[in-house]
Amino acid sequence: MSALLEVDAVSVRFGGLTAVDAVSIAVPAGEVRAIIGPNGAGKTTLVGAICGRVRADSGRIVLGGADISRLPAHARARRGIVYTFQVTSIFPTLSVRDNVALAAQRGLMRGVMGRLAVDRRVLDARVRGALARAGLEVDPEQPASALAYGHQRLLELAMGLALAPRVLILDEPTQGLAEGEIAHFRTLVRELAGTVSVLLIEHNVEVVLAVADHITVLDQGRVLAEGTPRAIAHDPEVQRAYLGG
Amino acid sequence: MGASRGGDESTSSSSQARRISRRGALKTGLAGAAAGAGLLTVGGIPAARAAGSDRPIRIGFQVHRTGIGAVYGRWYERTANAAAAYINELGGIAGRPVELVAEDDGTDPRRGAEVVEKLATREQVDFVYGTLFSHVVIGSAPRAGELKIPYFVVSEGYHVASGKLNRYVFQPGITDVRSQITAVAGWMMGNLGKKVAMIFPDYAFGYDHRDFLSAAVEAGGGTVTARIAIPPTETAYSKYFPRIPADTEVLYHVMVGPGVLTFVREMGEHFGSRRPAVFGFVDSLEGVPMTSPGLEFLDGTYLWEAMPRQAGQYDTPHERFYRERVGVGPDGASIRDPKDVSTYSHMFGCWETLFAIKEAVEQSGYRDPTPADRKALIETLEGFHGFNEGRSHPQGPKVFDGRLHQCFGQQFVSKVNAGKLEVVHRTAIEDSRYEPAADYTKMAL
Amino acid sequence: MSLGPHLLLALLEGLVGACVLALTALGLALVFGVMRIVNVAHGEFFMLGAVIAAACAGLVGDPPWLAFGCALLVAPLAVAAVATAADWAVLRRVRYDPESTIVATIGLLYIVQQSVLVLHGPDARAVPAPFYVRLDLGWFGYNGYKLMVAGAAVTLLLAVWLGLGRTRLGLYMRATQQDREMATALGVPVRRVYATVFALGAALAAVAGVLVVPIQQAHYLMGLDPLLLSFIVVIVGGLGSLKGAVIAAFVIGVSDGFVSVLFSPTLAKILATLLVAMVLVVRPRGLFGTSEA
Amino acid sequence: MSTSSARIWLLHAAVLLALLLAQPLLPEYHYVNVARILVLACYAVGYNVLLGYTGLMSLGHAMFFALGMYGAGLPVYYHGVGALPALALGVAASALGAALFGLIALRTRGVAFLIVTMMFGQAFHLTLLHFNVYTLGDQGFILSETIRTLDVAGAAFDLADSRVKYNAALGVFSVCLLASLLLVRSPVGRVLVAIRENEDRTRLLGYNTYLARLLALTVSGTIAGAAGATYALLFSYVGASFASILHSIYPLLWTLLGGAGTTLGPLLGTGLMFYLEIYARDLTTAYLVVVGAVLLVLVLWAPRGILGTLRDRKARWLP
Repeated sequence: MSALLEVDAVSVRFGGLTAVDAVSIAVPAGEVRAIIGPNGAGKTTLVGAICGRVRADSGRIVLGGADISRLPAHARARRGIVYTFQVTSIFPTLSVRDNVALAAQRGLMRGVMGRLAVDRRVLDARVRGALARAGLEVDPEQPASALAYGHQRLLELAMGLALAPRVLILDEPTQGLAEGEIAHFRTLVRELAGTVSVLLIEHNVEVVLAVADHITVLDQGRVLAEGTPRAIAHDPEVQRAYLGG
Repeated sequence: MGASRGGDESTSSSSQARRISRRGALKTGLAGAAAGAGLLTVGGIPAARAAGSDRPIRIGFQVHRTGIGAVYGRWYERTANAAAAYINELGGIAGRPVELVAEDDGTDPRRGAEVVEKLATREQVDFVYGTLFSHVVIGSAPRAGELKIPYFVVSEGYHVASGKLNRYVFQPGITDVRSQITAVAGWMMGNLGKKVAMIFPDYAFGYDHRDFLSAAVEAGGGTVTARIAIPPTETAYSKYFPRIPADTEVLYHVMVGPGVLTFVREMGEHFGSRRPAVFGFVDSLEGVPMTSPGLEFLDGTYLWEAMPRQAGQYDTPHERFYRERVGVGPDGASIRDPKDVSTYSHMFGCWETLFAIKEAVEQSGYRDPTPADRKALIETLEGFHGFNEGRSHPQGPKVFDGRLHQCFGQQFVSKVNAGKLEVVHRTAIEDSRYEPAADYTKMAL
Repeated sequence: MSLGPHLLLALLEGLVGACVLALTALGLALVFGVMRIVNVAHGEFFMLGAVIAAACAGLVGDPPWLAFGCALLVAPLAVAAVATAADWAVLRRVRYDPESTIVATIGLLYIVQQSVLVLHGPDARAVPAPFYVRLDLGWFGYNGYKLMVAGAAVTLLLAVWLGLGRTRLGLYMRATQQDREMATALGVPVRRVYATVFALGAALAAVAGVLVVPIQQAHYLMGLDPLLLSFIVVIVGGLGSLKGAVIAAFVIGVSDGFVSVLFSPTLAKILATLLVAMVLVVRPRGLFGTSEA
Repeated sequence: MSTSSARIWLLHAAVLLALLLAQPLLPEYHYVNVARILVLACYAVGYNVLLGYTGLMSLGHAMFFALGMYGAGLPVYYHGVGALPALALGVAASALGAALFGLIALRTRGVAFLIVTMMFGQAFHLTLLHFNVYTLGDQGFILSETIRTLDVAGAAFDLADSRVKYNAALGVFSVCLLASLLLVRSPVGRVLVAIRENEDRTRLLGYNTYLARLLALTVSGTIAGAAGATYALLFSYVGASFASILHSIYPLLWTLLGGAGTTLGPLLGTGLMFYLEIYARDLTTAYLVVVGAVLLVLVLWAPRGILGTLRDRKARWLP
């Protein structure tokens, strides 16, 4: 099977500490892949290395057959690797609309003129679409900082969607969301599956088991186990290390 | 230059309007406002325009109250005020009182031009006058030319005589650097030596010295052994002195700005008693007490002065009168505060320039800031050949070159002796002349 | 002058220049190190010290050492008071935000500088040294007081270094420098440490001003050049590293001594300034700076 | 076009139109003052692109102003180039200078960037002084003897005429203001604001933030250079004092006063400060105290400046 995203023996070291130790995973197109593991297992560092926030010390990252290990973060984002932050990282002083427009305009800016003006209707449509898909129903002209916490997380998600991702990295997306919002989120991820590869870092086991096609378990920077939700849920080693078994 | 030796007020010699104007001025001075009518005929001004024009002559005074020129600016202001007060005692200019409208330019060219603007258009002054630092002069002159307002500078820079400015800019009250150097270089080589090392600031003022002195030394058969340019931000100087070759006979120095004292002191520390002859420009020590700690090293060295700081060194009644009126004591310090030393060698220019304005106004029949009156004033001034020594020109007689808009005068060489500056030589005006490179009178008005 | 004495003078001037530089930059380095703020008014604190020394010389008069002693006592206290007032009224209120602090200290710079213009006047005032000895070294003479300034600089540097290492305040400062939040959690009175460090930095600048003024002179515009030089030293040495700043001061001071003697000094200054800027570009933490984890 | 967009363009058009129509009402003194303010406001508009919209504080912008000034002034002085080509040369010089400087300096950010700009600015100032033979250093030089008219499309306007100064200044200012408005309201402008708010996040949205910052610095330096070139041509003087550090602090002050990150703030701030200084000068010798006091007041009570505060409170639509 040819995977869309291949992580090949990637290691990340901080000083003497090896946060990610020769991790290899392969994610096919359209798969929802959950990455789980105890705190400090290296999950966020791993996805950081994938999207380019963190520099990998060794190993390769391949997207659609092309080695992107040397590309800077913005170039990877342009190729479709989209990261949504664990700690909400929106632009608080900009309006909700502008936040999403920043992401949505990315694909529209072509050439000098495209950088100075984009088709407003196309942009507006994309912004509305992303907001709707994320389930964020608020006044788009208000500053993002005025949103409630849960809504800020949805805004973060809308920004990720507006970038038209090929690989969408969701870092703890349900943290701080209300029950209804979590339900909407589950539906959304399942909708995305099939067209977008999703890398999901999540603590909520219920969510993971409900939406993931495949699960990778990390522990102390290494892959502890990999398999279907059912297999992982019954893996004794995983239960011992992670599920508190 | 005229031969008359005026007591109270000297006059320039060339203009035919002279007698009429003087009579008019005196009359007005005696009879006050009512005598305004006595002036109506002067210079052929139509009587109708002069009606009620006993308004004061307003002279905009562009002064360095802040910035690097502030030490000079303070004394320029005192001198200008003293001169204006004296002129008013004499009955004003053409019978009209003089009013100075002072404005700080921050010793900054941008602000200088803005000050000219304000003085000319908001304050509606008759003339602008007073600037010292050359970058402010050069920054302000174009606007003065555009506004067609006569602009009298007291700058000693060579820029007026170089022809770089415009027809509205005059320097009738102070000699320029080039003429000063030309005048004293001969004495220096004749008395101190012909192998000269120069130390000067690494910017335009220093370059004037470098270029004109080099030329004068070479013309006099001497050699320049070193040219040491000191960066404008320098605060320590000892490290530069080793560059002075051992066979140097004369060390020529000129510095400006707050670092000068350090410079002179470190020069003394470095050489001790084994120094070459030292000749400097007093610019380095203007506003600085000769008794400042460390300056004892200057004992036995020579300084150029345009006007001797020490009383009695150029002992004329006019000099005594002037010194008293500007409030300077025998050592060159303020009468009120002995620590407040004047910029004696330069500030007479403010006094003399105001009198030059007075003479030009009175002889041209200038009444109002109209194009015709200004033209008359400028052409009259360009026709001047000089100013006689007197209370209005206490530094000495001046030759005025109308083509250059620049005056020429005598210079002094003083020797430092126990903290006092003693004049050892006075140059003749002819010593300071050079080949003129410009002719403003050919420019359009 | 032959080469030997020439080099001797360059070395002597360089070393003394380096000490003066280190002395001037010390306060800035301390403030930047602990508080991570750039105090643009640092040069004005230096100038205030020099001007107060001139005022003391005017009031006390002879003997010079007495006036000098008064200045050494009064200047740091007065300048520290100004700094404390500025800290209380402004810096604390902008929460030591780096850019707000820069703007605020530019404002402070003008207020201090112009107040001195009004109160002290525009003149450059010479201040007598507490003692005067001209050392005749055969080929040339040298001001003995300059050597004393160098000695005082070394003493002060040692004092600050020991103070940082051995006192509780020093411990607090180091803790605050490393991690402000952690220090707060551990019970370090961070706000008071900041106020103290800012005042101390100002006092050090003032002491530098008093010590240096007899070999320069007091003038209301004298603050800018020491400020720029201090920046250079603190940057090259590494932002926040006292040791680095001292090493940088010596490298820069000594090389300036030689370069100015051998090459065009203005050109040397231009190149040195650009070089320093490049150091910051290539190694934003400076040559000896430690990176923030 | 949305209503807020129409409102924004209308506002700017109205301001420029008011400046155009105010001419007969202005007494001579204020007439030329406003011309000066317009030129200096260009400088602030350029500065604002960098500080207000990209979040980069520079203390070396006088370098770009001076590059424009000398880029225009030297060819006039030495080769008698006409006003318009000189303006173009000045703008080109500052654009090139800003781009090259940006390539180096933008490797840093925050306080380090600020100090690098200051160091380069200082080195540039010293360079102008040192190469005195060509630049005429601190004394500077005058252009009015070499160039007296502004030749546009065959017509020659007398540069000494106040009306020519005013309208030329207004023309350059309009171009700079509208260029800055166009930029900040464009997709690229939105990216610049995003960099100001959170550069890391912007990068992960797929933007090369280094290039965006380089663009901002180049535009900023070019506009500052246009101001310098215009100043040289209209006020006939070129001198090194325009490269001094004080001249770098001014646009910071003007921008902060008017409101960093508002398109019209720089004009408001420049105008207010210009007159504030004039009136302060009538009151005290130490009028620069006013500069210091305004900076402190801004930092303490109005960090967003006049228009920034107005926008926060009343008119969120202000660009």
